[in-house]
Amino acid sequence: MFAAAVAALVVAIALVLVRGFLGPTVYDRVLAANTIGTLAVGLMAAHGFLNDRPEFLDIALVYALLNVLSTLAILKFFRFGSLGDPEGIEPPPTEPRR
Amino acid sequence: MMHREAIPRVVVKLLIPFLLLYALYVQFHGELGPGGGFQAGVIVATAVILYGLIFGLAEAKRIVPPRLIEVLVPLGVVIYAGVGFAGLLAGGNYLDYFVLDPDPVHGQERGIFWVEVGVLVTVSSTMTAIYYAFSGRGR
Amino acid sequence: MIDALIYGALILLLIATAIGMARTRSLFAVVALGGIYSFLMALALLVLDAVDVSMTEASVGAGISTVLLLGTLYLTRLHETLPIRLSPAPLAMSVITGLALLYGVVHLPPFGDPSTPMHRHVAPRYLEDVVRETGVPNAVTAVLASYRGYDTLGETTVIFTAGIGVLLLLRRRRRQPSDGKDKAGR
Amino acid sequence: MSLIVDTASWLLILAGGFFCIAGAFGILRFPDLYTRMHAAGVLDPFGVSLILAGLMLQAGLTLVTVKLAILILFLGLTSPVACHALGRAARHRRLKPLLAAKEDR
Repeated sequence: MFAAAVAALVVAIALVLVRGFLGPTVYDRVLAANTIGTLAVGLMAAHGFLNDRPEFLDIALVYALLNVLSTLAILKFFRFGSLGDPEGIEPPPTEPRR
Repeated sequence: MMHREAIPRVVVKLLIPFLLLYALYVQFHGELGPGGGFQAGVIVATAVILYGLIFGLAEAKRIVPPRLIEVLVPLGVVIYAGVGFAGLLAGGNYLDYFVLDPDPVHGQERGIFWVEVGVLVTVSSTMTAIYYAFSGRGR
Repeated sequence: MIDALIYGALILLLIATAIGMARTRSLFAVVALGGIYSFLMALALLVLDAVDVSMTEASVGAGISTVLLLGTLYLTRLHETLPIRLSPAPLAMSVITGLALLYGVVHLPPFGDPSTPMHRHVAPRYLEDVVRETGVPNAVTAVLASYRGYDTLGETTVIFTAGIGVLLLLRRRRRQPSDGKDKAGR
Repeated sequence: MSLIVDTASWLLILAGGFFCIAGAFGILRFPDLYTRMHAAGVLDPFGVSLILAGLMLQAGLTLVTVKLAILILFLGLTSPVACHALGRAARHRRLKPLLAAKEDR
């Protein structure tokens, strides 16, 4: 049963990874990265149960807590053009094409 | 400005105490499970960076002043090296923990504890310092 | 068995991600793909039972590295410029290095082989005596902080040096805003 | 009793796996960023959280269950925020939804 969950999660990661490669805009890639982070949390938990060592949930917790940081950093970067100042006056960087 | 990013602000405010608490857990539970000073230091730095991202660099610098960071970066190494000198003073070799306590096993635990604290202090403050240095620069 | 399958799948995904990163020209996309690579790497390390390394990869790769790379991108430009002509020397260099690494990997002992010197000389002593000597059940922590305390002191010093170096470099630039390089970077 | 718990956790894990794969297909196949974010919204809270809930039933009343509950809580807290931030950033950069434009994929 845990093997089924692990298999489903690995397949889902592979599918989302394809979107990460294709993703025309950078947002698609960030969405793919964020989703893979969430799937990795599930995969870590399921793998821990598969091997009867569920104490490895600590790593999954690290991911669940820290995964939001990169997305928020990218939001900051695109909206204000800098990482520190919420009211940055400089224009944001040019939009990257694929 | 308050309303433009209400949702990230509220959630980050909720999240940061848990991050710091979890860093403490990783630090002190590192003897039993995965984790230790380095990982805990990174998580602490992440909390500071998250705060700086959402509430602004100036606000983060008000709470964690760069002066303090500049003191903490070498302080961690000093703590680590100080454990070594404590071993020397207690009559053993450098970084010898067995002599730190009458009971050798307690001495080991004590030595590992302070060494991990040193790693935590240096790693967290270095990561924060790098973040400050990078994001404080104009282009 | 199933672990080997998961591990194989993760390695394939890692290779695919690396190729995707090499073929992408937008550096923003490379940062996003680097996040994905780090997730997959932490998973692979977890499957290999290297829990502490996986935790390090998770804590660094999930947030901090993206932020620092974005900070670097802010100071440079967002697109990788293609070289005008193809130079064969770097290509030959990387091919040779890759082949040498492959040659080295082929001669490594099988994964988890108990008859290797590593598993016969030092590791059993650590694993058997760790709880009695240090009272710390996690052998990785005990080896890092106690048995190999000098190495960890060196690592901490390296991190300290890196922090000092970054501070010195970036600070001096800020005090001289009319520096020629700063204007060119604008 | 154990049979009931087992069946329930089976169902939860199966449903979670289904949602994960369905969400991943959505992320892969939907036409533009905003619709893909819908798919990610299915995957994050439903897919992974259902799998974690199924694991919770397997673990019983232990520390592991508490950790899984915390995991579900934080996933539910952070991933919608990440999605929200992403959507805001995309809209801020004038990324147009292309629901009508059929020629693009």
